[in-house]
Parts: sequence; C-alpha cells; structure tokens
Amino acid sequence: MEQISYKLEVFEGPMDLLLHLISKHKLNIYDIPIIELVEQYIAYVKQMQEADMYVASEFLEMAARLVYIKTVSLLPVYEEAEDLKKELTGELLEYRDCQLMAGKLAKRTEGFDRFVREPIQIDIDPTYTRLHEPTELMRAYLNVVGKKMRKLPPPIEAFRGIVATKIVSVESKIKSIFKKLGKKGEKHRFRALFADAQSRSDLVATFLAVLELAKTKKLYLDGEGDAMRVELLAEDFDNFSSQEWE
Amino acid sequence: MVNAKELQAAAEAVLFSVGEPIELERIAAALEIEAESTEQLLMNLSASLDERGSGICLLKLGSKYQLSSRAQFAPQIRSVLEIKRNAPLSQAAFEVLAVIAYNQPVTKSFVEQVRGVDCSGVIATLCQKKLVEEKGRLDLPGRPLLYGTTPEFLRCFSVSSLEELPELPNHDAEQSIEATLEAAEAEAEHPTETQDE
Amino acid sequence: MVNAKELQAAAEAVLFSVGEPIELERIAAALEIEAESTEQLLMNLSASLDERGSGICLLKLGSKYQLSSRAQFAPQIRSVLEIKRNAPLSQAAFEVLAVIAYNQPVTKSFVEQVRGVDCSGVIATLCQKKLVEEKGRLDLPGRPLLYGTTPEFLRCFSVSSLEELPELPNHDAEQSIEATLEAAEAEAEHPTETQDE
Repeated sequence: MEQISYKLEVFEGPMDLLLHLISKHKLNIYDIPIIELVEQYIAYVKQMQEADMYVASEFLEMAARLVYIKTVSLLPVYEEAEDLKKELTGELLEYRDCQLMAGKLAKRTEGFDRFVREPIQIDIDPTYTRLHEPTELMRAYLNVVGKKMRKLPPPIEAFRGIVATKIVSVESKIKSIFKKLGKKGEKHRFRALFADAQSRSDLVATFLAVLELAKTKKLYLDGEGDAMRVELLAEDFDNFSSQEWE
Repeated sequence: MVNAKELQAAAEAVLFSVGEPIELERIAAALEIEAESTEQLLMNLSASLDERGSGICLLKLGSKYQLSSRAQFAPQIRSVLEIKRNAPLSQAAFEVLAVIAYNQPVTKSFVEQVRGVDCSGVIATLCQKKLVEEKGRLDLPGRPLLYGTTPEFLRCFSVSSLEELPELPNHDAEQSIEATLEAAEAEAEHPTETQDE
Repeated sequence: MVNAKELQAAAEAVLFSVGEPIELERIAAALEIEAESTEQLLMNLSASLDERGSGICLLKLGSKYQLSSRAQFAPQIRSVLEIKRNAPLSQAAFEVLAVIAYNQPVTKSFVEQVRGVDCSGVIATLCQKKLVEEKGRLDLPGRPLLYGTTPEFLRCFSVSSLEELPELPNHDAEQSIEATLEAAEAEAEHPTETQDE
C-alpha cells in the first residue's frame, strides 16, 4: 500500500473518513470491495495513533464493524455479508447527502452578516397571568419522565437516545477470555465464550479477540460447530495493545 | 465606500445594530471618515427619518447618538410586548415547571438531568414570569441554587396549596399516562370532598 | 390611527422595539387592523426601506417578520461591536444543521446515526445560537427530545421558508457516484482552522 506521507487530514468521524477513502481510491460505493476498504481504513487509524492523535471510540467501533463484515464475507455462505455491506452503503449515501447539504449551507452564510437588535427594555410587568388546569402540569411531568415513575432522575445513560450503542473494546475481551479459560491446557466450549455477550458489538469484539489470540498462538481451537473446543496455550495475559488486533 | 447616501445607510445600520447610545467618534472610526463629516451625516439621517415619517428617529444624548422608536407609538409597542410576555408557556417551559413543582426545592442540574438538556434559559424565563423563584442553596460543594414555585404559580393553576396538585401515579402501578390523566381530570370535574393528605 | 403612512410607521416602530422575529398576527393585533392589511403594510414598509436606500431592511421568516441591518454594512458593524470576522460555524455544526433542517423534527440519536459521531455538544451550541430549538418529544421509550430549526436559522441562511433551501440530491438521477462524491468533497473542503464551538 502506498505510504501516506502528507499531513494527516482531520475527519469529522468514521463516515467522513470512509467517504474520503472511497472517493480517493475510486471504490464502488454500491459494491464496496470490503477487504480493500478495511486495509485502507485501518492503515489510516493506525497512522492517527502513531501521530498521537486522539482516536475517538467511534473510529474503533467502525473498524470492528468493517472487520466483522470482512470476516463474514470470507465464509462460504455470504448473504449476511451482502446485507451488511448494503446497510453500510445506505449509511454512506445518507451521510454523503448530509455533507453535500452542509457544504451548500456553508456557502450561503450571508445572513450571518445581518445584525439584529435586542428587544428594548420598557417597564412592563413580566408576571405570567394566564390560567392553566393543574392536569396540564401533570401531563407535562409525565411527558418528561414517561410512564414509569421514578423517585430519582434516571441516569443520563437512559436519555442517550434509542439507538445509542455501547462500544466494547477487543482488548477488554482478550482480558475476559483469559479470565474465563483459566489455566493453560484446560478445555472449554468455544460457544461458551459468547454466552454472556450483551450486544452485537460485544459479540464482534469477543470474536476478534479469539482471532487475535489464535493468530499470536496464545489460544488453540479444535473441532467444529458445536463441538469446537478452545484452550489457552499461554499462561498469562500479555500486553495486547489495541493496535495489534488488525 | 464613497457616496454620502451609502455612508448614511452604513451609519443607520451601525446605530440599529448597536442599540445602545454610541459616541460620535466610534461611528466615525467605523465609517473611516472625520467626526465632523459624521456629524453632518447623522443630521441628514435624522432629517430623512423625520421627512419620510419613519417610526424610528435619531436621538442625540450629549455626545452620543441612538436610534429609537418614536414616543407616539409607545401604546402599540407596549401592546406587542405585553402580548409576547403573556404568550402561552412553551412545552419546554411546562416541563421544567412540572419537574420543579413536583420535586421542589431542586437544583438546576436536577432538572437538567431529568430533561436531558440544558435548562438555564427556560429557568431564567420562568423566574422572570414569577412562576419560579430561588429558594436558598444546597449544602453541597459549589453550593448550587435551589428553585421552587411561587404564590403566582399557585394562582396560575388555580390551587391554594401544592397539596392540591394532581397526585402522580403510584411508583409500582402499571397505570398508563392516559388512565392517570383521565382519573385526574374526572377528579377535577367532580371533586370528592377535599381530604387531608 | 387612521392613515396608512402612520400605520406603517407604527409597524416599523413595533418591529424595531421588539427586535426578535414577530408573528404577523401580533403586529396586526397591536395596530388593531386585519392581518391582510398588515401584510400589505409590511410589504410597503419593506419597499420603502429599499427605495430610500436605508441601512435597515425587513425580513420575512416563515410567518414572522424582523428588521435587520443590511449584510453589506457588516464590516462597519463588526468594527463598532469589535467582533472578529471568522467562519460563522464549524463544519460539524453545518452537518448537524443540514441533518436537522432536512429531516425535522429529529432526535439527537438520528443526527448521530447519520454522522456516526456524538453530537451533543454541537446541538447544544446550535440551541444557544438559536439556530435550532426543541420541538417536543418523540413518543418512544426514553421520550427523546425532538429538534427543529428556528426563524433565526432562516435569517442566517437568507431564506424566508424551509422550501427555499437548496434541494436535496436526486438519487434516481443518472449522475455517477464519482461525480457526486467529488462534488461533495469539493463542497465540504475540510476547514483547516476550527473555530470556537
């Protein structure tokens, strides 16, 4: 791959970076060559890390997602990979529209040159004099807190919205695999590693952690399907930096 | 900028945007012309505003200048500002008011935690409207201000005390919002004798 | 108040004093005339401000009206107010505005889904700048707040209604993906300096 020697560009987020790579390398957005894109993407993220730039968790989550799509697309039956790629294409097109419109808005900012006035201060009594039904107040309260009444405000997490996802790092999964598998040579069911996964991101991270450990010969996989067994070849958890899991 | 008409318009725009009375010199500096020419310019502006019967006029206050609405339109201005003051509360304002009313005294951060967004502006407006007021400070690091409702708040909702506000549904009850509201509304229409809480 | 000229002056005085965008109906109520006559009056006011080359102009923002200085005098006004000229918004802010403007009302999570990054800070800034405001809540678990654009947004982007915003790209069009991407890249031009957010 060509060396990127120019000053690292700053991107608004993983979508911005992906669009840039697709455009730069003339990739087909409607049929993304996933292996190429993963390589380009991870190469860029690595450079960000080497340049000591702050890498937002969103970039890492996208890396995990791309690697997952790549992994799935290597399987003999790859309908899922096609679906995942289509999903990504849709999101990229949507974000491309967003950038396009943002650019158009940025070009018509003449209105920011028009100045307006503060309201004049005249002596009027600002006291509110309308009347309302007490039930309007309760309706407003229930509207904020929802059907389930709470004594205390719920944690901020509860208000983060409906599609917020929790990001699981591969590194943390490597640690938890070591913990789960216990001593060197002890055999465990492969599937058991995924038993307590909480989300898709969790599953992906666990899977990537297994691949990483197998690649670096810390872990041995045997058998297939439900019969697959897994055991540790190493005694301790070495330092796996998050940069190594490509 | 060369011609006098454009300079006059620039002076008008500057006076309009600044709002407050402003020194002749500052206008002159912004227009990059002499103070004397600026004075002449402002006299012309004033004359032209008068001539065309504008609702705005130029005031000279000592060495400062300010655009102002003409005194004769004070009733209309007052009427608009009064209508504006009494515009119905926004949904955001209602929500903040409800959170304060049912949990008082509360800090701003409590309200913000419940609503999930910054509420400084809304709380300030409610204070101005005298529906909410400061109620001391919380004995915690930073000593945050506490807010509670006012007597005007009680009048606004036609209740004589906070106890008369509709009761919130039971914490464990699986009752829907609609059912709770219906019950509260029915209660309001046919009050069973007032009982002590 | 009888004659049209005086009514026009009163409308001008009201718009001047209120400062903020104001509903046609509220002006009509203050002048005690019909909304239709008020609209005609405001058109005349706008024309007469243009005609005499005033530094002030009348803007129509949705169903609201507001007086503002003319854009060409921005340098003089900035000089007096001592404001530096920098890019009005960051690229992130333009992107968030675009998503909100074309999909409103929307939740924060929708915006974050499109952009792939957290947007809380940017949305808070846009609310502070009054370009975006709360528009109720979505009836879903967590009751997320909805956001939409304001009359100030219309003023800043020089349109009098949302329909006048640039059209979204047509996906059925035969434009090649490369061409569209290049256009997007060119439009976006990652700004080198970030400004205060």
